Amino acid sequence: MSAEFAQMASPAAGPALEMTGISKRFPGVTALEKVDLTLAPGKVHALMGENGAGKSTLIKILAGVYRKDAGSICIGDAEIDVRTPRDALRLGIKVVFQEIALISEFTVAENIFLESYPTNRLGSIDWHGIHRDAAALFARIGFDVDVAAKVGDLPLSQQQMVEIARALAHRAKIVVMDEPTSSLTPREVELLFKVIRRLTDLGIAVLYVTHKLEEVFEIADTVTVLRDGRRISTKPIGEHTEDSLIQDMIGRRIDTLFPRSRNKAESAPVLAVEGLSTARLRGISFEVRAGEILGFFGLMGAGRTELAKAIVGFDPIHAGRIVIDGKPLSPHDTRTGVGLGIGLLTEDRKADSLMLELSVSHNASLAALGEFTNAGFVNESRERGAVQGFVDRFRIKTPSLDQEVEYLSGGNQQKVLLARWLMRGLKVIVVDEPTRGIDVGAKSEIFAVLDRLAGDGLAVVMMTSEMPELLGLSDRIAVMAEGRITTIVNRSEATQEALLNAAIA
Amino acid sequence: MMARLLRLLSVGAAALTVAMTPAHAARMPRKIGYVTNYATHEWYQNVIKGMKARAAQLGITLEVRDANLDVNREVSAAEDFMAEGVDVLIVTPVNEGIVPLVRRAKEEAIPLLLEGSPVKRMTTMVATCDYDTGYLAGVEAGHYAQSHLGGTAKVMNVGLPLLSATVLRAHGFMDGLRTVLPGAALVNDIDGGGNPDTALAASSAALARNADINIIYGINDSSAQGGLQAWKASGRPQTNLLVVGTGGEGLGFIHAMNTEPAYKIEAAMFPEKEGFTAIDAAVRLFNKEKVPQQIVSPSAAIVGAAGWRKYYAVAGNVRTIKWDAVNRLTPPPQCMKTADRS
Amino acid sequence: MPDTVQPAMGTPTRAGLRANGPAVLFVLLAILCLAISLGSPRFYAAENIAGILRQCALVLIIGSGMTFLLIAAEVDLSVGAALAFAGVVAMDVTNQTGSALLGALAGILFGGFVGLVNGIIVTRLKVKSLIATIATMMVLQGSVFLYSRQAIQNRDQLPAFSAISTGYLGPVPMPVLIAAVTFACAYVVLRHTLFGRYIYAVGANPRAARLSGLDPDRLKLFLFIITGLLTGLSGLVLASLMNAGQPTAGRGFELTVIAAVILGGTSLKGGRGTLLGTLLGVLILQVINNGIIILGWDQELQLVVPGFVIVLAAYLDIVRRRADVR
Amino acid sequence: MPQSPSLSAMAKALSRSNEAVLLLCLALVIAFFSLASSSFLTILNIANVFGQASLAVIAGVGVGIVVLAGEIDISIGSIVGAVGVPLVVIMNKGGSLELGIAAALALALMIGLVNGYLSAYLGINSLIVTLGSMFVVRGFLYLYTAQRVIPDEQGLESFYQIDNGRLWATVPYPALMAFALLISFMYVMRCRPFGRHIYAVGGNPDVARLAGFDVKAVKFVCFIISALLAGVAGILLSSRLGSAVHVAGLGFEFQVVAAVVLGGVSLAGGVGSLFGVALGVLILSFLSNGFGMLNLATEWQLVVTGIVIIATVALDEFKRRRS
Repeated sequence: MSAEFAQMASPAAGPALEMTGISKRFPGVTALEKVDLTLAPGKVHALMGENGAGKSTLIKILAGVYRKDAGSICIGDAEIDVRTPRDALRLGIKVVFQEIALISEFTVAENIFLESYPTNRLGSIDWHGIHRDAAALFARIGFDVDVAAKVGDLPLSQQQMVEIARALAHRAKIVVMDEPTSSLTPREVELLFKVIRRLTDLGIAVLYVTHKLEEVFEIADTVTVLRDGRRISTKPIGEHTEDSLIQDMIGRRIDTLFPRSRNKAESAPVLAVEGLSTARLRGISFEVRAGEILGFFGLMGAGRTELAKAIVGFDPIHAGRIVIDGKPLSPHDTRTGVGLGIGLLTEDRKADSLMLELSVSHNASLAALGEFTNAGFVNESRERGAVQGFVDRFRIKTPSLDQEVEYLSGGNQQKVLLARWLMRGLKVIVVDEPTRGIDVGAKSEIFAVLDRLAGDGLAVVMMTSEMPELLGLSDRIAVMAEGRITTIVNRSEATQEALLNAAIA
Repeated sequence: MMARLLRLLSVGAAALTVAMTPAHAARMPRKIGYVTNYATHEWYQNVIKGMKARAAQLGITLEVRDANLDVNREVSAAEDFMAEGVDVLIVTPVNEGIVPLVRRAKEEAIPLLLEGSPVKRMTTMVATCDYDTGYLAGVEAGHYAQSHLGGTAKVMNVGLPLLSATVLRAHGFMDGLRTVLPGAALVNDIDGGGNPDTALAASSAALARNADINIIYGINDSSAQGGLQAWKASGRPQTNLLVVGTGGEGLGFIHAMNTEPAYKIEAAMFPEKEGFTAIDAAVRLFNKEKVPQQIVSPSAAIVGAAGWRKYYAVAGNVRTIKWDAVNRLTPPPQCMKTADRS
Repeated sequence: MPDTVQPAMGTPTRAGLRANGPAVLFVLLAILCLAISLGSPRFYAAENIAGILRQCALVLIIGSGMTFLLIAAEVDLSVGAALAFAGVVAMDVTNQTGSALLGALAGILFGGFVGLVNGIIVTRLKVKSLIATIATMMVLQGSVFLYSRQAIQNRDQLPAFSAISTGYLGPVPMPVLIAAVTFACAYVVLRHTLFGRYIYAVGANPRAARLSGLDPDRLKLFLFIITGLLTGLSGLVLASLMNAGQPTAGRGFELTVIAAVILGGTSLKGGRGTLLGTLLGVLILQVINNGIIILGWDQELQLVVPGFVIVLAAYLDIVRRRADVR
Repeated sequence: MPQSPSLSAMAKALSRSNEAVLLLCLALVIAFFSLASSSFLTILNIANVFGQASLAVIAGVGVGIVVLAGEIDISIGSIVGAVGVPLVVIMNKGGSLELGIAAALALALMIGLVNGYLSAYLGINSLIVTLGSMFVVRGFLYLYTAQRVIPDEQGLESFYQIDNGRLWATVPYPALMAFALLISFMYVMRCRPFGRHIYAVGGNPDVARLAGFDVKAVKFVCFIISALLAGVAGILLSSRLGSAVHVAGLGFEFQVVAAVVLGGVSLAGGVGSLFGVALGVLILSFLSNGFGMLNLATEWQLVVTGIVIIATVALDEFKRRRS
């Protein structure tokens, strides 16, 4: 093993990879326009930009998922052509995507050698070798996991480590990470950075795709910023300040992100949760008033999503009661929930909310459909009228109300789903990671909407792992850890450190 | 109801034992295994009734297994019987796919009797003559056509090409018909699938193509009734129409002859009698007697409601065979035509 | 993917309703009719048309329910067996009570009961409907013979009973009328009612439907019952058509129905499909069956041709969807 | 790791899978019938059942593989019936048995190619594709044979022996054949990269694609394997029937799919094992054999079999949701 690593740590002679003039067009949009990017061995190069800036497109070209329309990619002085992910791997390029690319039914060890099973001379798989080498690999990157465990049984963070180990297994010289920390706890982020430094010590060039400033300053050597498919800047991290980065990324100042039209509400509680317990939650109690945004902070697996799904009646509960406007919600029954006026904007839009092959109109009106119905018949003109109203109000970009929602961008899909809930009179809306995978422009619009909703007297419960979001929007902040609420504080007395400590406790 | 029927049968049959049982009391097989090809069909239910009645008289255990129209399943069932060690094996072939089974039975020295239709290398079979049955009905149909249909015969055959036996019946019918009316024409020859709904569907299409017919021949009762129903559904009157069914499987044809004006002739094959004959043949095989290629079970052309009462009595959902009448029928020593030579 | 590109911009498509789907089928049907009638003018004989429609009726009645099920991402393979059993029950009860009405009710309700059982197995026991209904098909095929070993005849020759199939309303044969009414109701329900919209929703994404306050399992249970009731109705018509309850009827009928629905462009994955498509699918298949006999071709082609047509239609559908995306 | 990790992995895999349950069911079935019927638990009878099960096992391996790859193949019944024709016709025309078998397999291969191409490369739903080819193949079979059985006129001993021969006059050759095929494909699925690719493709096509597998090619090959195995089953059957039977294999696809699902293979793909499939087939075969011994009428057999299927699958589903 160590021998291999020795070879890999090749003396940093010249760039590990050079992309020049990369362009990519999709019907209707230009995703990339003449982008240059150079990676140095043993260095971490951060690729920044708001969603939609073209980061993903660029790395997909690198990964052989997309073909570039123009430009060249060189390793050393040889131009390479990456047709398929297999090519990329053969050329020593390993891309770790956001969606973990592992077979959850397979063991850790098998996943690591997925692309090229070691076989004996009869061509049958050398299982023993696979497990031995896999274990050794993890030892190398100083990470401990049962290589015989089924990947599906591991937490996301560990699955990510498996992905990185795969890079080593294939002696990748270039490792690309797409938003690797989007679902990690601070402790896990620490670990990840340790591993990344290991990789650079081995002479591997790391392309680190993210939109989180603090991380860039901690880990990156160089930063390239993309905006609207163009390269805005490439500088050593030393020459950047947070503001300069944000400037390059969105060309607008961050404080405009969180408009606040409201002042703190003092009305009666609309949602009261008392001693709620489920498989994952223990004795959760809290209240939300009308016109208030209660933010829930917590690390991955703290139980925020579980809580969200429990209080709208989607998941069964063991104990406790949920009261909306004085009326109890019968547990594990979304019907009464929706009837009482509580709705959930889910974290995983595709799996839990979108009806991909149905139209924008049908998606938007689903929850409120009853209100356009008399004697069981849907009054389509009224329905479409209402939908059109929201399309205009939220500036949803769609060619028509009949467009399959599948073909809308993440931001517009999220707006459609917001419309689904706002179309019927809600008292409480629960939003789970409302900006996951949404570009900054749409983000601020959604924040504005949430803010206005609270202004209009709705009670908003917001689950998020994005500290700025939390501090920017909520009136009060509840922190969760291991299925419990550890503390609830007013925003005024909330500090990042305090919240983090409460979350780790 | 089953029990009551069996009692009736055995009573009726008991009267005959004197006449039927061979003079020198032969050795009796202990156990006979019968693999039928479609036990849920009325025809075979009545065959089995006949067998059970006769076996009961002779004190033989009869076990029945069903291939349910799957020849592979049939071979398996026979295999199992041989493994159990039955004294005689009776099989109603689903089709010619049991030839290897015949050989295996020979190798394991288990007497094998076929019922219904022949296959190559068989020792012997008990069956009505499909061709003759059709032929007899054809002759009767000819006379009827002469007297009632103005001497013309334009036939729609609701057939079943799938089975050689049913093809023979149709041939027989046309040949018999032509002995009386040489000009008789086969206008529509269709595949009715042997079951009423397919027969109905196919017939109505065929009638649409050419409705210039006055005789519907069905290779079994379901086919005949499917054809008739198609005729009725197309809004035609039953005057100047003759329907001829085959088999006399169960209650269906009796009911039809009572209620449908056009349903005048039935080529009856007396399943109970066939079962009865099969058991006797099995006993002869068991005793290593010399037997012909085919042991013929009688058939007859039944004309009109009066006709069926001669052979059957019906009480509610039960029909009872009149053994004396049926046994008075003398089958031909051998058939005019059989599948091998067709 | 965060930055989804929007390829479909500028090509609006009636999602869920696929307006351009039936168009293709309609052309196909027209061509078929033309070709056959060229081969044999008898094709257009009033009684042949009536014959075709009568056959269509049986398939269409069940097909309407099956369309609901497939849109909701379920399937029912037991309809063939249930068809026969319901007919037997209808005929038997008619004989017992001497009332065709009671018999009819009994047959239809029996179908509904079968649907209920299917629904419970699928929604409560969580057995995939493909396998669950194969199993209930076996059970029905068996138990129908436990109920009655021989065909049950229309003992008292009640004219009312045979009228269900042989009767006419003006020029329209009764079964066709029944099918037309069924279809019309189903069409309105699916296209214009809350229930219909919920069927699409549940098929497209059951979790989303549940979050929006629907109960997918209950809805699916309903759909199985509806399909069952319609199967019972169809079984009744068949029994009347044959003037007897035939335990052996309906073998393989499930495939005919599903083939027609699929041909109509309804997706096996759920969320997509139209009743108009199903209607055309049924017509096409029955016209083919009839045409083959009218033209005096080998009846074996009744298996071959539909096989080709189904696959072809499925392929055309894919091509069209690709086109939509561009 | 103290002990061989691969072993512990397999141990885990087994504990997760429902093969243990199936083995138990099989044991119960056998135990029950042994008590109920004296003639059940005889070497000859057991040997018979293995022989009778072998066709479904062979075809089941093929279908199992297709389902594991996330597709389905219901055309096998027609293939089983169809391959008999070239086999017998060529032998009758004086050709050799070998030639006939080659032709039979060639036909199966052809059908598999079409199924595979339409499903994997044109992306048509495989249920529709194979439903179509089920109709088409059976239709042409009827056309060619005019719905008559084509008997073997050469009476080659070797042809007869293929299915009817027995090792030491007890173990039927088809059982041996099935066993050999089962073992080798179990080995492929467990220990050959290609086998793992099938699981990967069925388990998560996107990941498989990212890992650089040719998803389409893998599925394509699966359909070919399935068709070829159905072809083998068809050859055995026509030896068993000494002829090419136009109705052979009618409804066979339902039996096999039922057995595959009974064997714990998820219709969603990626989950299950060929061993499970074999157990599923055996359970159903022993049931029908035992029912025969008890002289249970067909109708009852159908009813009980249906209920057994529902019960087993429901139980398995329940287990999955629990864990």
